[in-house]
Amino acid sequence: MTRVVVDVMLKPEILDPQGEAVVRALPRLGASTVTGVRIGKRIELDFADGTDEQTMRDQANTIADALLANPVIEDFTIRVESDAEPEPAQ
Amino acid sequence: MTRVVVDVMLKPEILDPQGEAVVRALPRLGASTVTGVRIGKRIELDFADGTDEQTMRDQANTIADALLANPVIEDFTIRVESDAEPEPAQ
Amino acid sequence: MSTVDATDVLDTVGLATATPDEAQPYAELGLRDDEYAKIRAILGRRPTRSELAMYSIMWSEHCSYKSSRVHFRHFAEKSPKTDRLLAGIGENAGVIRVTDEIAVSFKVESHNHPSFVEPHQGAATGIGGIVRDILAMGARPIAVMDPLRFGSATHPDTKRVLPGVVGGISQYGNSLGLPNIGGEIVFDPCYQGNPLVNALCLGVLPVSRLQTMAASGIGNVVVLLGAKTGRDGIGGVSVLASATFEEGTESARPSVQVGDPFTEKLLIESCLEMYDASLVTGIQDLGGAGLTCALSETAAAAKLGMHVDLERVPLREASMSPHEVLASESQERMLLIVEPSKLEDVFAVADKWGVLATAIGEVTEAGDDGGRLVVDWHGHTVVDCPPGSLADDGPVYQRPMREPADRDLVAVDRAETLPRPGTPDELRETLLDMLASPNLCDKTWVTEQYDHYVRGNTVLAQPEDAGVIRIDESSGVGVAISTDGNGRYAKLDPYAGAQLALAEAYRNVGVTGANPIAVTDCLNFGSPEDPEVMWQFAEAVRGLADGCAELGIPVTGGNVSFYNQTGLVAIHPTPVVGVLGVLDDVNRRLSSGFRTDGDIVMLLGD
Amino acid sequence: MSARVGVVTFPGSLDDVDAARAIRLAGATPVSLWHDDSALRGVNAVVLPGGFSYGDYLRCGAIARFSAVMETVADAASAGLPVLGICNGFQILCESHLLPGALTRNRHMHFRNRPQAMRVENVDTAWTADFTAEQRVVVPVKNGEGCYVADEKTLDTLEAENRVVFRYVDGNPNGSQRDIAGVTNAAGNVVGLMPHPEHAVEALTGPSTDGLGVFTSVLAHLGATTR
Ligand SMILES: Nc1ncnc2c1ncn2[C@@H]1O[C@H](COP(=O)(O)OP(=O)(O)O)[C@@H](O)[C@H]1O
Repeated sequence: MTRVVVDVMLKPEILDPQGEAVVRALPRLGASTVTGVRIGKRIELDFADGTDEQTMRDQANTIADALLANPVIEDFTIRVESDAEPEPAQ
Repeated sequence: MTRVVVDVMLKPEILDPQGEAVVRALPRLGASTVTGVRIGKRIELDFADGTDEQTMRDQANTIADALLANPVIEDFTIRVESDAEPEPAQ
Repeated sequence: MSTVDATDVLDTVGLATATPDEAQPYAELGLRDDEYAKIRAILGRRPTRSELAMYSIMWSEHCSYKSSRVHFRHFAEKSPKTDRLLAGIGENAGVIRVTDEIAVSFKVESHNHPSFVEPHQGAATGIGGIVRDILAMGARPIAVMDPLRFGSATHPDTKRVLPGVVGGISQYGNSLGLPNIGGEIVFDPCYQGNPLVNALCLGVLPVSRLQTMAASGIGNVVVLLGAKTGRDGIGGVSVLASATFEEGTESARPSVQVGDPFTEKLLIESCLEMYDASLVTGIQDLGGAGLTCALSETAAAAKLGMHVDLERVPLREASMSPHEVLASESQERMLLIVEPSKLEDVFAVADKWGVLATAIGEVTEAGDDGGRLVVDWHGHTVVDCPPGSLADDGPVYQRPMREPADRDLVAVDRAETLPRPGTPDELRETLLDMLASPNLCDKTWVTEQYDHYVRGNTVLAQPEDAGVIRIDESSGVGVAISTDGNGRYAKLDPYAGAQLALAEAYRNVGVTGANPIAVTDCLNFGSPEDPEVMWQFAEAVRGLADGCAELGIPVTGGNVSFYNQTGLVAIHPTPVVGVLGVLDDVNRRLSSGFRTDGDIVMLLGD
Repeated sequence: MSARVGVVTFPGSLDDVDAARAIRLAGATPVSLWHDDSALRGVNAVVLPGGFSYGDYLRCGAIARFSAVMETVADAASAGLPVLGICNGFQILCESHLLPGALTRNRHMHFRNRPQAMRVENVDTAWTADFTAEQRVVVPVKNGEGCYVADEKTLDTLEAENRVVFRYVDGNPNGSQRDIAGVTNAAGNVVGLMPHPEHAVEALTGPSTDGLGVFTSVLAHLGATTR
């Protein structure tokens, strides 16, 4: 367990033209029940083996706050990736 | 529970210039234990209330495959967001 | 990793000598029986896996020009005499002297197939590749152009391909700070399954800064500069990775090359700084054939040997095997030949720009046999061959040719039989239809995505007939370039079609006030194994060479792209011709369009 | 001695040569500054030029903000040194919080390059003194992420304090809020704008020579403050 994931999303009040473009394209795909799309970033930070969780969290927080997200327009969340991976597509 | 999150990441063997640029910038932030950074997309799809889970999954799959990810260079994973939100940053 | 299979065993020269009968997948790598036999004869044994990879790459159509080379004698024989040509066919790009002190380098190249698979990255890396060719000559890249051909404008796949291609060119070219000063966008159903993405780059250099690819100077150090090496685009070669060759099919899927324009920009600046400090003896870009091509061409050009410790190459994936490192098409890399005393300075410049620089080998003696290219992998020799056998002695074919059977048929369908607008209303209608047609309509929606202004020397760009760039601010000297090509004309008559493309580009350059002096060309054709395509090719080359002789300007370099077809159906033969002209003072350039009310309109020519 | 105006080169800067030319044509001496060197070499003003610093990876200007030179520039700016950020330079100034707001992806999502008309809204900054109030100027715009955003309160403050320096007219090329093309800090010495005045300094190569005014302005400003 040496990976921290930082999710960076535009603040709700900031316009997301990419997300809107996806919404506009949805009817063509027959995905009519989707009501909104927001596109942000998923950033995977790999740490040296053996780094303890608190250090990872602290460093990830520092990096995200200073560099990965721009507080004027973005929010971020941090999560230490558990060994249980998210289920793959299909 | 009406949100599906699609994570799109470059395939492992594909060059990620963004991630590399961030890695090179980290020492200036004092984050010396980070060994690798990969930058992908996190896409939040909001569904109309009451959409059943299988429909959400199927539609998310279709959208991800056709629109959100470029299968030549990217992989994606889909996850129905549980009510337990990931812990927010401070 | 418990089972020991063939892939775990390093195939060394020693092993190859000891196991002469091991079956090798040469056919899967595109080598014919007689070609494989010739490789064995050259080596006096079977090739190692790494050698087989190298020969299959260097002897491919793309690198060896095995089908086209015999026709190029037309360019050589008919080339007009000029003392302006400082580097010509055979170099990375042509170099033409403009004034006593200043020269320019320019060349057009294709990236058709990668751009169909992944339009954005394919087109982006196409720009990256041609820019490194120009950089390798000692020039600072100063402008790009992009002649493009797509299928029908209304076809759904064009919706995928076109925005991707334009986006890739825009992203890569803009990020490098290269103004885009022209190009073409042509729609025709014949390009539906095989779009053409050609890219031209122009560079400028002081005459004294001209570089060579030759790896001269025994004991000089071979330095790899730029990005790390990964499993990019090693398509066909990955059949070598499987124990049984049938297994190879899945891993044989090439990995798409992703361009990193930021690294390329740093590569440009660091190379230029090294040239100006005279730190480089020889230099070669790494293009489609990666290290294989750069090592063998630089060694062959100097007629010397080279020794490389391949494990020193910085890798993106540690598990790569030597043949993969040799075949990798990772972008944004250059190979330098450096005197040992200048090595520290080279590293310092690279470090200043944040670019990786790694000494990977050295230049060795010629010996009796003209030198050997020896590649070691952790101390074991995996390649030991004459570099010239890779770079220069590839197969050359006189492919069969036949005039296409349908030529008479096509010719019967004459323009004279088309209905003509008779009334003013019909005339108006025809004019509007023409203006609205995808091939004639305004292209601003594309060209707006390109930077025209960067570096501040763009005198004319879109929508002018030719791009004009100032190359010297003090004197106002500049150059004009135009690219043109018409596959429909060339299909009717490839000889005349090539000449019409040349004539159009020549006129486009001329109308800016420039004096045309040099030509580059990208010859986009179907399969050379089809005698009818081969005939089209031969005719186009002959036509272009005759046209250039007539106009008194030399072909200075270019590129051949074969196998542009879908199934058995080839694209229209599409020779794209670029002409470069000189303006002694760009302040005297002429732009197109009516300027002043009351001016008299005249038609020149017939 | 003519004024010395520094031009910072970051890895990936592109319009540094153009900025230097504009400074020269305006009558000052361009001085190159290097991202990794905190020395300002005695310059009287600084230009952060356009381009793709660090490839514009992650976010435009996000990585450049942490360069050695930006620390000194930030300190000098708060002490009154005139600083101009053009395009990528504007993005760096916002990322550095020397200017409010942020530059985001163009609404139409394309890179767009065209001659663009703007109105000079504030002629009291260090970089606009040579323009006349409300002057209409045409200079090239070229960006993919030039859409200016800030929260309503910030926007209102900018308007109230007359800190919108340039505003797009005859069409908004990227969807910027309130057609904002450029803004200044409260003191008026730091200005950032998306369009490229340095590409409009010669009739031969630009759509106009309107951009020259930005560079002559700072010379006038420096002349007035040193006198
Ligand atoms: N159609 C052509 N006309 C003239 N010269 C050509 C043409 N095609 C290729 N050449 C020349 O042949 C040489 C080898 O071409 P190429 O393999 O494309 O070079 P590179 O190794 O730089 O990719 C180059 O000098 C190129 O200019």
